[in-house]
Amino acid sequence: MQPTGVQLRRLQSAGPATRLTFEGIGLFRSSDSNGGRPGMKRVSIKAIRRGVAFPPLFALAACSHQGVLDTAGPIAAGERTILLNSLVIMLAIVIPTIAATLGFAFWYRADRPRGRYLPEWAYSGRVEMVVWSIPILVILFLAGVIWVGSHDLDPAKPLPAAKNVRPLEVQVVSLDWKWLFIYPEQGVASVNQLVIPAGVPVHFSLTSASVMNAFFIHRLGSMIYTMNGMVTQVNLQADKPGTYWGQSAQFSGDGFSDMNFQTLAVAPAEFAGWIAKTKGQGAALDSAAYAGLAQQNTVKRPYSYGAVQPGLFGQIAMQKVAPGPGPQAGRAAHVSPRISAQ
Amino acid sequence: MSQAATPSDVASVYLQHGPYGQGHDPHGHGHADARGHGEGGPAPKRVIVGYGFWIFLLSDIVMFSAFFAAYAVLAHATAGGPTGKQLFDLQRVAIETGCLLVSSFTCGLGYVAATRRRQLETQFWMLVTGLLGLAFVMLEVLEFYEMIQEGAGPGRSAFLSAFFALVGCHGLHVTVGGLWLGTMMAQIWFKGFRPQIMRRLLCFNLFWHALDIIWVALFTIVYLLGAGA
Amino acid sequence: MSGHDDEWEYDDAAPGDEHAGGSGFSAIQVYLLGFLLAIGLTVASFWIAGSNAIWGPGIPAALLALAVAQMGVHLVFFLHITSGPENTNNTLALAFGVLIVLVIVVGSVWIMAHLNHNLMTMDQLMKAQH
Amino acid sequence: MRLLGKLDWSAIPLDQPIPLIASATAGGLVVAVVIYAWAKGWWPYLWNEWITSVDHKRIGVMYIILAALMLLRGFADAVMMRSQQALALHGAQGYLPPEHYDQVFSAHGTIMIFFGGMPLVIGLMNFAVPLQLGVRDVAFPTWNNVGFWLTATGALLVNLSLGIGEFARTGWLPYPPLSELAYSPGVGVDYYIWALQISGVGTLSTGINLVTTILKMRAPGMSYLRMPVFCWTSLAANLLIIAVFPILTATLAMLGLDRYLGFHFFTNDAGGNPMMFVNLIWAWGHPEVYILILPCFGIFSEVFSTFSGKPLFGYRSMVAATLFICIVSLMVWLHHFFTMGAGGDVNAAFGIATSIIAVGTGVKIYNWLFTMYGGRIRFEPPVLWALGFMVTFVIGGMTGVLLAVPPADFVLHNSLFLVAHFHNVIIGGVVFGAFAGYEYWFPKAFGFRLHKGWGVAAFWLTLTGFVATFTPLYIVGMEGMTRRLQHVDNPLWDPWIILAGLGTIVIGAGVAAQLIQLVVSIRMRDQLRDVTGDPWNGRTLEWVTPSPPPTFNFPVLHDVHGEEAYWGMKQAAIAQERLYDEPDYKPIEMPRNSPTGFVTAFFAAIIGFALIWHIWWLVALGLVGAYATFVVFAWRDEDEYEIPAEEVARVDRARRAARGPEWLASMGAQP
Ligand code: HEA
Ligand code: HEA
Ligand code: CUA
Ligand SMILES: [Cu+2]
Repeated sequence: MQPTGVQLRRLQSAGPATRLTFEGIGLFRSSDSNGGRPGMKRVSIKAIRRGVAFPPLFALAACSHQGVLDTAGPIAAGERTILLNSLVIMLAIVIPTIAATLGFAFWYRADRPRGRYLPEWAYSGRVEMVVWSIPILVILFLAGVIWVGSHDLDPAKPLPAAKNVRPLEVQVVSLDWKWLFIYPEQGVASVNQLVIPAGVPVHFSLTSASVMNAFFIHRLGSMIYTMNGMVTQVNLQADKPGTYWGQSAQFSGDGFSDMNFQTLAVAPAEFAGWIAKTKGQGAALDSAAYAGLAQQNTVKRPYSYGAVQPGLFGQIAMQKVAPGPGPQAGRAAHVSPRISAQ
Repeated sequence: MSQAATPSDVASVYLQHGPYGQGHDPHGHGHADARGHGEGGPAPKRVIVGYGFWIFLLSDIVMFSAFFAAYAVLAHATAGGPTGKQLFDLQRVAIETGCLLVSSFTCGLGYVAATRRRQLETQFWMLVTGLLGLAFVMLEVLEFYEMIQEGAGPGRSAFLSAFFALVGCHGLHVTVGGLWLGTMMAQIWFKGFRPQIMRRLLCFNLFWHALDIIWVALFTIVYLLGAGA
Repeated sequence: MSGHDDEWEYDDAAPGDEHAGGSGFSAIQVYLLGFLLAIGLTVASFWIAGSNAIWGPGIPAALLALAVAQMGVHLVFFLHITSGPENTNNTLALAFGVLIVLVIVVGSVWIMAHLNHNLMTMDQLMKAQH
Repeated sequence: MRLLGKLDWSAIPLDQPIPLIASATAGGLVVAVVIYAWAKGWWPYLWNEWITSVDHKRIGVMYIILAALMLLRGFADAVMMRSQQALALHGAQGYLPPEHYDQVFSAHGTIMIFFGGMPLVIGLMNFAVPLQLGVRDVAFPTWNNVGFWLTATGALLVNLSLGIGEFARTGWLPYPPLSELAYSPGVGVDYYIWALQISGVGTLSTGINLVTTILKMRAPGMSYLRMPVFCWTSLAANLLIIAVFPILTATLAMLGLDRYLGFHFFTNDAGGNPMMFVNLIWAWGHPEVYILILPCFGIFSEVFSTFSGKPLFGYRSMVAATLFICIVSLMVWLHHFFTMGAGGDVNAAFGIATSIIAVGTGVKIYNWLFTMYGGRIRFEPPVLWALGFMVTFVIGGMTGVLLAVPPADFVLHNSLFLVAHFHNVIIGGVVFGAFAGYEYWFPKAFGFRLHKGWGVAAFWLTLTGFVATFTPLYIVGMEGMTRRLQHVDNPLWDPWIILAGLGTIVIGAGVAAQLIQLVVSIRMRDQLRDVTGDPWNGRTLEWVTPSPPPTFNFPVLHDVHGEEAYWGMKQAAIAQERLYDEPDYKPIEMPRNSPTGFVTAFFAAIIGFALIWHIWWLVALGLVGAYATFVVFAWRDEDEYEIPAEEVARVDRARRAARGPEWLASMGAQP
């Protein structure tokens, strides 16, 4: 089941708390059953109409409710502020520039000129000064924003946490073509579904089982690459409970378009409930299970593991277990297998 | 022209001087400055060819710098395999360096002989240059062969990949230089020292010296520092 | 392009052109001098690398200095690059080339050092944290 | 060992109708053209006058023809992508399965940048730079021809992959480990590598050629500060080619060594480091986009000044800004991977360096603005493209600076916002610039103007289509939509995706108008004839010569006495009410045509193809052939021929006749 925007909205309006009592993967099953194809189609046609009816700029504002600008965490909020600040300061000189371009072109057109003809006017020290100063001043300001912002919002920088709240540790492995989330302290894992407590900082350590990917939950902010043999880090936090769309942002092969996941931010108590419910249930993620997971395919329906072999993430990151095998043999070398959806 | 030169100023200069330069008569024109610097019109062909080749060499050195950067980054990525310290034989490197250095010198002597139009002397020095280059390549091939035999081939680790690529790229250049040298010798023999050939010889000379410069960087960074580290 | 192609011009030199005029040395003497200097520098490099004469951590710096010196010798004595006006263009091109090489090598090493530092592998993380 | 390496019948995509039909059509067209030309008896002419030509003007034209063909191919890819996404909404899969769609965007990016954009600007530089410098050819005319044919070989290989085997499915920059053998076992990446290696040699030789030409071969009196700005920007672009194409060569060589000989530069195992590829490829890739844009900045400078009837405002500032951009652009490449985690210091340093480029660009924008100020602007098609550029590029540049702010890039990287940014600067900058140059120099190259009405139509359609296609992409990018998606699963994005698809149709109409313009202009060439050689009341030396210029460009080299060499002469002539006295005509030596380029490219194509398919004996054969070519052509002696003085005089007298007192008076009256 692909988590779509429509569902996101529906989930939120229904109140995440009530739905989340289904807990974990159960949620997906239920939304699957009441969000079948016919229903979806109806809703999305409405969405199209609504979108087309809006004049573009107004729509930009309207749609930002679901976009990067509709932030749901402190990192994303910081990034949004910086983004808008930079945009506004640049617009302040870009719009006049465009206006002047059109204005000059109109004013001095040869067939009906208004301004005086200055055929030899090619230099003016004063104008040159202005011409260099305007961009320099803007960039001076932006440079400050860049310097402070880059350090403040560095993905590896830990988030301030309230007293006696410990950041949650989540280990992320990008596989061909799905996401594995390991909760080392809780001993559970899930595929294509990330459950985190709202209001609690989360520290992600990320690696890749095969090729490069980028881990990105756009309403929480800061994407980061995942790479085999390396561990990147990002610190994020969801302020309020909700369901957030997550995806890979770095192309990784044929199954890339389906490499999405659902992020469920829930109240801390519910998070504990989810852990309790998941723990010990279903399969365990051991070497054999991991080897199966590393095969190239896409996962339509998220699922979880009730137990995780300790240190698995480290072994993947340190290349102690074989990287994802890539396209499988048995076919002519130059024709790669189509993705086999599970 | 000053900043404030207006089109009408320029027009009045043309009224005085006329529009035609003496592009065909570099020494008779009224400009004091040199050809090729703009004032005197196009530079002589020899300068053009030499300069073009010079720029090519610079671009070649940029290419090497990418290999150097890769080597610098991967030098410690031995993946549990042998390190430079275990592999490099400085004595052989010293001999290789000697070959290349002397060949640079003989290449210069050959060029001087050519400017003096001395056929046999030119051929002799070029032959010596070529043989020294050949010796260099043979030593390098031997080194590669031995390393591969020991299981330290380019597939062993990223460090060795970078090493083989960097050193091998230089070796390939020397080999190509050798082929070029042979062709040049034949041309000089059959055609004599005509301007066209002399221009090519100038380029070859530049090429050979540049290879030596790259080798200096190579033996210092790869071998001496590698064997020490 | 123009007819009188190949006379040696004294106002604009091709790289590698001999313009020893004034220095009082013949072309061969210039090569010889360069050769001797290069030999000297090479021997010094190999000697320093293999001996204890220099304080250990200083060796890389010494070797790099010698290498730069030797490249300079090659440029001046073998390639006849000078600071003279006839050589301006050649020297400028060279300077551009050196700039690029430095940007690529230093830039890459700097970037990669930071990446490698920040992207510790797990066992480094273990060491760092515990 | 198999005689044909990896090549067998399964390489032909018999089960995939789209590439099969496309390649069959393209191949059929090529064959048809070849046969048609043969039936008409054109081949001797084509061979003697074009294929083997060392004339920089003809080579320039051939580059532009190649570019136009490849732009059309790239556009076909773009149409496929936009329509696929518009059809693959909420669960639908569209008509392109991922393994095909991935090839389409990879091929689109590769073809557009290397075989559309590059030949376009290189062709224009080749054509115009020697003319503007007032000289007879480039420094190395034969090499120029070699460079063209090597570029064409690269284009051939990429297009061959459509019908034989596959193209890369890795994006236009094949990041490892995805591009390593383990994850891309097919020949796609190999096609990519060898096509670019071969055309890269061609590009590098052009770079060397033009830099040498500009630095060493200018008309007498043309000091650096008297060169037209287009020559300056060309110099900067070609310096960048020399500086960074070798990095591309080295990087692709490393990837090739990994794939062919089991090296471990960028593999997952044995200590390989894929980040090094990302680092090196962008050390080339960022300067590359300025290689594309800088010559176009030069074109806009010429166009604004000519059609405003004024000298370029702030010439020295323009030169300074050009060199500034050239140098700084070499030091910003990390902004393409802010999200790899290099940390605050590195990100901030490169972010600031990147935003500084906006200063140099901004200066240019304002100088163009003040060039218009106080002018008399004639709204010919080149001016329309230039104005369209000013408006769109400023927006694209602004979004670029936004991406240079690392915290903003952390949420916009690899989104369609980024895609919109670079199409905004590339189409609004490079494509518009090249089209302006095309309209501007077309009469010089062929002796007649392009039809104005169709040109205006092409402009407005392309501009409208462009805005309709890419504004929605900014919006969905802000809504978190990433690039390279084969299908789209968020209904929120649907309307925008559909709108973008419709926009592409309008662009298509613009492309059609442009093609119709060419056909109409050729048919109406007698009405559109440019008899004087100076159709726009130009200011630089290319307008001194007749249209089209004779092989030798200038009967006698002009002596340059200031900026805007030709404008000064023209004003002097207007003042005197007659041209100068006839010069003393002398015979001219010109380089002879040479098949070197074509033969070299032939062997390069064979070597490339054989390497892609692991046909080792053919590789060896090709190498031997290439060496033999080298020896044979090095052995030739006669590479120049003489044009007699009478011929020179005849050409120049015709030109002088066309520029009689009447014409001078009309020029004097014009603003
Ligand atoms: C020069 C570069 C260039 C140009 C011109 C274009 C032009 C276009 N591009 Fe492209 N594009 C790229 C470079 C370019 N692109 C790159 C590098 C990528 C990234 C690839 C990757 O992901 O790896 C990309 C990716 C890309 C995508 C993929 C986005 C994604 O990842 O999801 C899309 C999707 O719609 C797209 C669309 C278009 C469209 C609609 C045009 C249209 O504007 C095209 C309009 C057509 C023309 C401008 C040509 C007109 C030709 C003529 C008129 C011929 C006649 C000419 C003469 C007679 C002289 N581009
Ligand atoms: C011709 C091509 C071209 C040009 C000219 C530019 C110009 C610029 N680009 Fe762009 N860029 C690309 C082609 C180009 N780019 C491509 C192809 C990619 C993506 C490749 C890929 O991933 O596949 C890319 C990606 C890209 C990124 C990476 C984003 C990411 O991957 O997440 C960044 C980030 O810094 C960036 C920045 C800039 C900047 C700052 C400029 C500046 O040069 C712009 C300067 C111009 C202006 C600013 C406007 C005019 C100025 C004024 C009116 C003055 C006043 C304004 C200010 C002071 C702000 N570009
Ligand atoms: Cu692993 Cu701490
Ligand atoms: Cu860039």
